[in-house]
Amino acid sequence: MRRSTAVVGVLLLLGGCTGPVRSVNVYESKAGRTAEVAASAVQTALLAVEAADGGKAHGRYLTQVLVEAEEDATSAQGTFDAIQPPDRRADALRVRLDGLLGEATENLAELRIAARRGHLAELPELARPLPEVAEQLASFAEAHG
Amino acid sequence: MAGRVLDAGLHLLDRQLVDRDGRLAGKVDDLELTFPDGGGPPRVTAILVGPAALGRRLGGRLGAWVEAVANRLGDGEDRRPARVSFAVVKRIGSAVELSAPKAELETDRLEAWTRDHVIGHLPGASDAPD
Amino acid sequence: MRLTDLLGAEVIDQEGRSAGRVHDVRLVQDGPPVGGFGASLRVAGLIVGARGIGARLGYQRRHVKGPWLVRVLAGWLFHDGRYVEWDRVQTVQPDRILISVPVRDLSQPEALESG
Amino acid sequence: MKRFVAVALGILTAIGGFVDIGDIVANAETGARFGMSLAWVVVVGVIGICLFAEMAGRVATVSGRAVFDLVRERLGARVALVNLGASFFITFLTLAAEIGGVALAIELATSVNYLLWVPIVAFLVWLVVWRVKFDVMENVFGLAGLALVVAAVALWRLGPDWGGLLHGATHPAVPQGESHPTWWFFAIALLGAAMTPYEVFFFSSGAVEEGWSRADLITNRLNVYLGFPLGGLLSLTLMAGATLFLEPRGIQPGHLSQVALPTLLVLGKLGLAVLLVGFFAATFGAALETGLSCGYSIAQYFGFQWGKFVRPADAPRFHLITLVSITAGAGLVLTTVDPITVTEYSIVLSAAALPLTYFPILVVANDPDYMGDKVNSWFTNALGSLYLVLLLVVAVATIPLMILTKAGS
Repeated sequence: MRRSTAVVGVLLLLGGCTGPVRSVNVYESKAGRTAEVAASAVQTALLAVEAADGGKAHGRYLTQVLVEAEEDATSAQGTFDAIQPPDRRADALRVRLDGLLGEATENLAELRIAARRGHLAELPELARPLPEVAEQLASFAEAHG
Repeated sequence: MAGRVLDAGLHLLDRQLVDRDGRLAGKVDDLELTFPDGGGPPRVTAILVGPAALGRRLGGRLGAWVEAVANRLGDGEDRRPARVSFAVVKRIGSAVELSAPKAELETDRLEAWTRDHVIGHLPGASDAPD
Repeated sequence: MRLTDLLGAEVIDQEGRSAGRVHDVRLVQDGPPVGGFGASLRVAGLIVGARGIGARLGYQRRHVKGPWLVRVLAGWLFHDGRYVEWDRVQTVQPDRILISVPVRDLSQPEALESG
Repeated sequence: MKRFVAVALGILTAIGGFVDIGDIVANAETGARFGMSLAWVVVVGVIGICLFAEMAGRVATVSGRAVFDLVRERLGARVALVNLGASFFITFLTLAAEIGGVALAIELATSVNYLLWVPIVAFLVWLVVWRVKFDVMENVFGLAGLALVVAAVALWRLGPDWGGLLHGATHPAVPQGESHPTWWFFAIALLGAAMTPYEVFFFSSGAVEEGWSRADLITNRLNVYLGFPLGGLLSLTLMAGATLFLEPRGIQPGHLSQVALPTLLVLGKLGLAVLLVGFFAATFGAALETGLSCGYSIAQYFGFQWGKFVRPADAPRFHLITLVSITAGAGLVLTTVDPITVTEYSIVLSAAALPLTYFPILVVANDPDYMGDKVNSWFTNALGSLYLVLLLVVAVATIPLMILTKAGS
């Protein structure tokens, strides 16, 4: 709904990608961009958790940040999944990225649920796997940018 | 005595009309030129104001459209642009100053319509700005 | 007649040569008085040329100076301005004005001193 | 003393009034993506807006004619109408972006979806335009916008590596992994954010609204020359915050909440609350300015009575235009188009449209028939010509760069 969708949407529109993506390179760069957006969302959530850990923020604001981060990651994933992979090599990319995106969105959802319930103290524990996910997404983006 | 010399396009056209009380009363959209009865060069007799005059200035399809809309809005037979006689022009400067109040000018028709039918109905429309 | 009937019209001499289009109409305030304005404005002549936008910027007036860049540009856009006295105008037709003086005899418009 | 208060108030409101949703978004996004390497553009933009606004304010004060009045006088009815179409469209887009920005700021404070706030915000904007005195409106939102200074306080408290930030700002280079066209595209966005045309419509019309005379020219200069640069500095602190917190983590801010994170992490709840007040005031103030500017531009082209210095009943068409514009702007946001995306487009198109209003003002500011002895100095003209060339280059480059970089993504 928000910017990530818009960015990926504009990207698709300008790339003329209503049909199947012909070149695997184009597919790869879209995969890289999707990873970048997801990494940005995960990092945002981590900053929010950092603020929660220090008792620096209201639950409402943290919830807001976490909801948006989750939205960004899921909508990037949704847009990416809708693209037809052009060949076998692309299939491999897709499987790899989908795995990372799944981990990210699942974790972000857990954070959002806890924050909504007001269990702010649980956030740091729940966020423990996220730096690793962010790291992997970032290096995926780097490799396929 | 040689009078003041000015270029119509540069000094008159598209300038703001300001009425006796300092109220804004439209733009100089066009000028009416009249040949005197006794012959000789034409003279500027009036300032023409409003979409009916502006449409012809714009020319082309857009201009024709503006003129047509203006005619549709006009009250049937009265299909000419609002006319401000040069007799009420006081001074030509960065604006064209008039010696009559806006309410007495033909240019006020659409403004009055908007006031009477839309804006005037909103609460506080007539409260002083202070 | 409206001013618009003159503006933009093509000016043609008796040999059929074009002097360009009317960009502006010069007025002199020396007609019979009207209301509080004093003497009325008389059409004195037409300012004619091949290119248009330059005239509107007002750089043909002597006291309008800067900026240099725009002045030069305006001068270039209006370098071939000519002046036709009104008494040389024979007929005003839609979009066409016939004049009695040959195009080559037309002079540059005089620069206005002040608005 | 009274004069001093007036001048100080003018400067303060100029600072708060400088920052709007465009500056917030553009500075945060560039900081997060390019560090301080585009900070120079803010400087170029601030000098440009000072030049532009001072001229427009001086012309309006001396001749009593506001910007769009003059645009039509100099360019003629036809060209000016095309100009009006473009300028109005961009101002309208900016209005929609600001309304969305206000709603997003309230969403952050309340957790209630921003779309629910949009109609309320639009109504409040209209109500202020309709009822509140011009100078009260300007002062209240300008001063409240100063709450954004909290972002600078946060930066100060953090005690970052100032040398490093300064080095980044003074040694502009395209960061690794980014392309030159993208870098330049963001440069244009930043310029458009700093030099939005509506600021000039508003500023010059404001001079007429407040009945400035020649005696106020000094105030005009001080407001512009002190207020805008300080406002620019404020937007640079947002860029620096993004550079320090977001760039190292690869966060590309697409939400107002992310822009607030640096301040939150340094100053906590109170800092966040003050920052949100700043966001609200800055965007609400800008929504008023753009809403009014929609009315100013059309009314001035057609010569309708405009302004808040008369009763609404005496400027009915002006008020009708602002009412319709505000309603339509809210309608645009309610289509659920992302306000941040609208903002991005509005600032880039603003940059492309700058020559349309800048050029006529530059010409009229040199015309003694309007200005008497207050025509531009040779220095203003030299700088003005330089900016004219710059803005023309930007205008020509914008659309190709937008296509080439896929709008900077």
